[in-house]
Amino acid sequence: MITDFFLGRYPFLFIALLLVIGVYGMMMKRNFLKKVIGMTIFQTAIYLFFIQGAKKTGASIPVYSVDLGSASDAYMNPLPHVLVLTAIVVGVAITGVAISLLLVIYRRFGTLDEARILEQMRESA
Amino acid sequence: MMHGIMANAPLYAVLASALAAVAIAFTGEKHRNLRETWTILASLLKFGFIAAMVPGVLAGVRYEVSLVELAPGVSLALRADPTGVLFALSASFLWILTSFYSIGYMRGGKEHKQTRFFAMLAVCLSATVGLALAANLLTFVLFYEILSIATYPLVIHKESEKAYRIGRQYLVYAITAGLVLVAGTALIYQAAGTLDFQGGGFLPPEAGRGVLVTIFLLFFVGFGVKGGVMPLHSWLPAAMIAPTPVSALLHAVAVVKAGVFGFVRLVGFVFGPGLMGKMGLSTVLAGLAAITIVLASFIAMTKDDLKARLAYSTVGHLSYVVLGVALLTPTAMLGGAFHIVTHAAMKITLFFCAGALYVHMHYTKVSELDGVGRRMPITMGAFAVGAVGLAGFPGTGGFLSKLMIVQGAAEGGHTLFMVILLASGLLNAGYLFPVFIRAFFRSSPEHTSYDEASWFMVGPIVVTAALALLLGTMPDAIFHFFGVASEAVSAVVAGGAP
Amino acid sequence: MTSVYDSLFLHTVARAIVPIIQVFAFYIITHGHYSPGGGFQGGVMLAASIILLRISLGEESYGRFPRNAGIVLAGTGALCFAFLGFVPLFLGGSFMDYGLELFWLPSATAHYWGIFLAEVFIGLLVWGSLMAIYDALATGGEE
Amino acid sequence: MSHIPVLIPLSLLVSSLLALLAGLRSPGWGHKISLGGVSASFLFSLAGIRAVLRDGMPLRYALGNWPPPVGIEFVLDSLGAYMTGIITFIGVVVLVYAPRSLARETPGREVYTYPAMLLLLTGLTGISLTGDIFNLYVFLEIAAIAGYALLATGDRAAPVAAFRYLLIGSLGGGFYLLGVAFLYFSAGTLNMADLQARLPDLVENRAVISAAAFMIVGLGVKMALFPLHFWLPDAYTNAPSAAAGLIAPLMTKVAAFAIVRFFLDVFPPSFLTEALPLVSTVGWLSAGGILFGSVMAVAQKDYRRMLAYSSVGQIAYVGLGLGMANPVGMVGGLLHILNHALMKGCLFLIGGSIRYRTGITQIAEMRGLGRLMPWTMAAFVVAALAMIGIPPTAGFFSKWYLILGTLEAGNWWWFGVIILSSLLTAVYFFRTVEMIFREPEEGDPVARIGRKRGAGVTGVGPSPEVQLGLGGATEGEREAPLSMLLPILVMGAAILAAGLLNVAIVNGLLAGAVAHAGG
Repeated sequence: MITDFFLGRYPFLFIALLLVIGVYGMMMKRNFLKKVIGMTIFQTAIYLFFIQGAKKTGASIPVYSVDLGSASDAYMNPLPHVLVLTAIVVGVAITGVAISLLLVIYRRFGTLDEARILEQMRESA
Repeated sequence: MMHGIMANAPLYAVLASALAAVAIAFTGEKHRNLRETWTILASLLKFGFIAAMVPGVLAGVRYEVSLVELAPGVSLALRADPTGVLFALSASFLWILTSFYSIGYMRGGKEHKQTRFFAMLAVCLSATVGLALAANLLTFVLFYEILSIATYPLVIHKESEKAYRIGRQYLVYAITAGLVLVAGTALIYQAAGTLDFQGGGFLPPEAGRGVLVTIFLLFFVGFGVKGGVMPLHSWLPAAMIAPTPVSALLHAVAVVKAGVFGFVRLVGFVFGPGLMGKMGLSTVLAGLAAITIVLASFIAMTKDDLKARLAYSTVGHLSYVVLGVALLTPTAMLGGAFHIVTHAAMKITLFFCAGALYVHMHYTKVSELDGVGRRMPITMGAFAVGAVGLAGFPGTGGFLSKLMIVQGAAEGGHTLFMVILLASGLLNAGYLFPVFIRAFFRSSPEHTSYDEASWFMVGPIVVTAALALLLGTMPDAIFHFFGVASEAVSAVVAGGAP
Repeated sequence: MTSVYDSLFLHTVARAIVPIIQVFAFYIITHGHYSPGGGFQGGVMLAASIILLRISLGEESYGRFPRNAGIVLAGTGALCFAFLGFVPLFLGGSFMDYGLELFWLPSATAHYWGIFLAEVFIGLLVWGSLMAIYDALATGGEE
Repeated sequence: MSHIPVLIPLSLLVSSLLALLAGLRSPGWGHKISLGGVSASFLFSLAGIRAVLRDGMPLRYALGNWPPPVGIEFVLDSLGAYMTGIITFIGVVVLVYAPRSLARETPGREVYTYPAMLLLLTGLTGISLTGDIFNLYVFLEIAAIAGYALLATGDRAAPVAAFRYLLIGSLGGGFYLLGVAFLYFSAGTLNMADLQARLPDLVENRAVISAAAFMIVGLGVKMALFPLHFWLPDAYTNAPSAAAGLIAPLMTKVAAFAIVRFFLDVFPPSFLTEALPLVSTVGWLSAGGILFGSVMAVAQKDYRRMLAYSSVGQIAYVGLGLGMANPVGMVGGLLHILNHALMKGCLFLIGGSIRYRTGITQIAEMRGLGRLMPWTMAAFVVAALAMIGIPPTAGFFSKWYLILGTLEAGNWWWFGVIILSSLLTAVYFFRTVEMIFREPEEGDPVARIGRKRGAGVTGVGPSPEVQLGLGGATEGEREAPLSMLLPILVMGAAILAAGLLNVAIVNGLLAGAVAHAGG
């Protein structure tokens, strides 16, 4: 009983684990760059969840090929893949903005360590 | 054409001073005489519109104006019904006198920031008349809150640290009162589905005792704060820090009367005498009013500062109106309603005298007044008339309204309240007579020659004293005050549209 | 940040590879609409080639691809894509409906060319934006 | 087939790109194009409102002519038109206000600020219009990214605050995306109308329940719902005034609107109240948020931080309106979106013009501003009265509907919360009003400026402004410049107008949409 619970759903458990790791990275790590890495892990876990959802056993990649014909169960569900494509672009944009913010922070505070930055902010406030 | 203008006369009455306030603000300090003419013009215009409505109202015509719809089924509507016109008439007439008086007072005392003073005074008056002529509870609350906010700059006029502290206290009371009223109005809207005033009340008894009692409590606090009913009165004596014209007009006629007028509306046109009596709320209200009358009079005796004494006397006399209305018998309600007018005339005279004493002789304490009667006979004579009126001597307005309240109490079988009313007459004499006795019958070296304050101030004093006397002897002579009051009470008793 | 890693070996290799990468990227863009690939992947490869130039050649690379070339490229790419969407709008179809019969093109070929142009403009857009991100980072984000 | 639904976000998108390219060459053009774009979008949304009111039917627009369940569909219904109207109006006002304020606070960066502002507005209008839940995620992130960029250009600590907002915001976006995934894999469609048809028989499905939970939490983060609000105060305090004036009134409101959209148009009405009591949890969290926001605002010394905490409190009113789940409460919450957008926008712009003219941000230093900037302070009083809920202003009427909603829901705690929070709001606003209208003492910044009547004020030469005679004569350069003062006065007038016309707004746009709420 336990085994089929794992067998059937191990990818989803793996994704849940990734989500937790991502959130842990974002919340607990003191270095801002590590927080960004945590964020990307979190986002990637979500993309995996989409892809995992689209999987059909025995289906090929959702690109039309003559010999497979047009049977719907011959191909994996293409829509989550397209959604993930857009989500990846959004993820790139967010990470791009995050890193450029870090750059300005590094230039102004000389460090990326949250504790020391907060200290400097309190002193200057 | 005549009917055209009269149709929305209530609207013009409200707008007259609101537009004047804008004009005053724009003319500013540089050309003061023009600014003063705005005030006087607006007060005359306002009084003119309201007085023009009186004959129609007596004949049963109801001038109604409905502007924009504020909430589903409730619109910003003004209706000139007898109760509203009664209050608006007294407030606007006395505003004319106060305008002249305050010009003399402000220029005499060389006060600063006069533009703000006159502009805010005009806004207060437009809110007061709007409140008086409101056709439904939402419009009433709307003008009620505008009035509280517009009074704030007048209370802190001196801009001393003490003034700001008192201003804060005033605001806490005023904003709480406003919020509590809004809450009560929402409850009523929920229970009754409408907010339009209805003679004899429109609250359905089947709304449940719990809801009705909560509504009463909310409105008691809301109106009690402004109406100076104990224990909610403490902001009133403190607000005496405002210049005297403000204390005279606002804290004797407009603002505090708005609270008491609210009680009249509450008992007469929201709950209705029947429901109030059945639920026993009226006895609670009457009890609190009686306590306020007695306590306020005792405290007044201890106050050496003249304005503080008059403030506590106002707290006491406001509860006369509340008591009169809470006794639920028609004569008592008539007495209460009429007391609004008579008390306004008498109390404003006393405040004007106090102002004249302050500006002219810089006296604020009662103990300083020895023998001042010789120097300022007219002022102190008017003070005597006012004091006598408040104590309820025959021949003055005060006597008439107090008599009716006592008769009402007798009809209602409330012997305890009758005793309190009669005793309060003596108490009033206790704290008011020593003032002019000291002024006339004590001699003092420096007050020998005749030297009155400027005519701008003494004129209004004489007029208000004369009004107090006239209201006693011929109540219906000037502007049919008495007629409008009795019309108002009959509207409550008869039910139907107010 | 833009220190040039000036070994001769890197210069020659970079100069040789970059054109090949770009040609392959163009292939991916142009064949995107019916085989794996498309605007995004092609654009990223083009940006990668420029970043390789930036890293290897440093200042020289600013000659042909000036500092805010990225922003301009991204801007024009996005504008062209929006314009592609507007054409059917003006012709009465709904926004982005490039399958509409143009004056002489039947719907199918219009659709074909529409998606092709879309892929090319997206390629431009991704190329410009990634290059802009790199330039912003490379300049150290001084005020 | 009217193109209005797509033209509203599109005109903003295209003008932001044009402004970017033009801005690189000359900043002046950048501002002109962006202002043109926003005004065009504002006209389109007005036309949209008129169209929706006239034929009572939502305008449906299939992008790329793909039929709805497959393609992305824009739906301009009464709620959508209401929201786009607010967003574009605030956009026009802030863009008229922005140039001088930005020139003073973030010199040299206008080239990127205007396109970012327009992208923000594109995202927000997109959220209000889209009928596709994934497309809503894309617009949500477009608005968020533009928001991070705008907030980061503020004072010294702004990038840190923007970074923290970025982290939490992307976490929220991620949760929302997870919710979309769950919904898609259980219902099989992304289109809202299609979802509404399919969800009633999926109500017990655990995936749908977890989807709703994820989405509400995700949007709750974006909406700064009480426990998830801690990014907001720092972000709004350090932001440049023009950016704060644009973000504060709109971003959290549109997220709250998205939740309302899900409650009304996607999930079956009884689902969020019985199956999964999300609506009442949102309501109770909002009640906590109202009190928390008001209490914290009283404790603040910095003007912008006070407004930020007050925003946390006020957005919770919208949450409370949703929490009541009855038509009257919902109308109150939705009307508060408009009222608060006007009030908060006006207050932040006033903060900007104070900072522009005197550099003051602390309330204690504001003594005597009433004399220096009479018109701006008059608008401040109107906005303050509206925030407290004094009748003629708009603030009162949304509170009125909310109170009626609590009575109908029979929830006395929320009734008390609304009353208490209005009192707290009165405390911290009147404290500021009193400070503003007092006479400046020696050593106050305003006193120093007063003395330098002739010299240019804080470096700005006496610009040929209109001499505004209110009370004593005040030289032009003491009052805020006209291009900053006019938007503030327009907002003040809009507050009063929204108050008096609220019934027209409610009957026209809101009542219809909320009629079937309350399950």
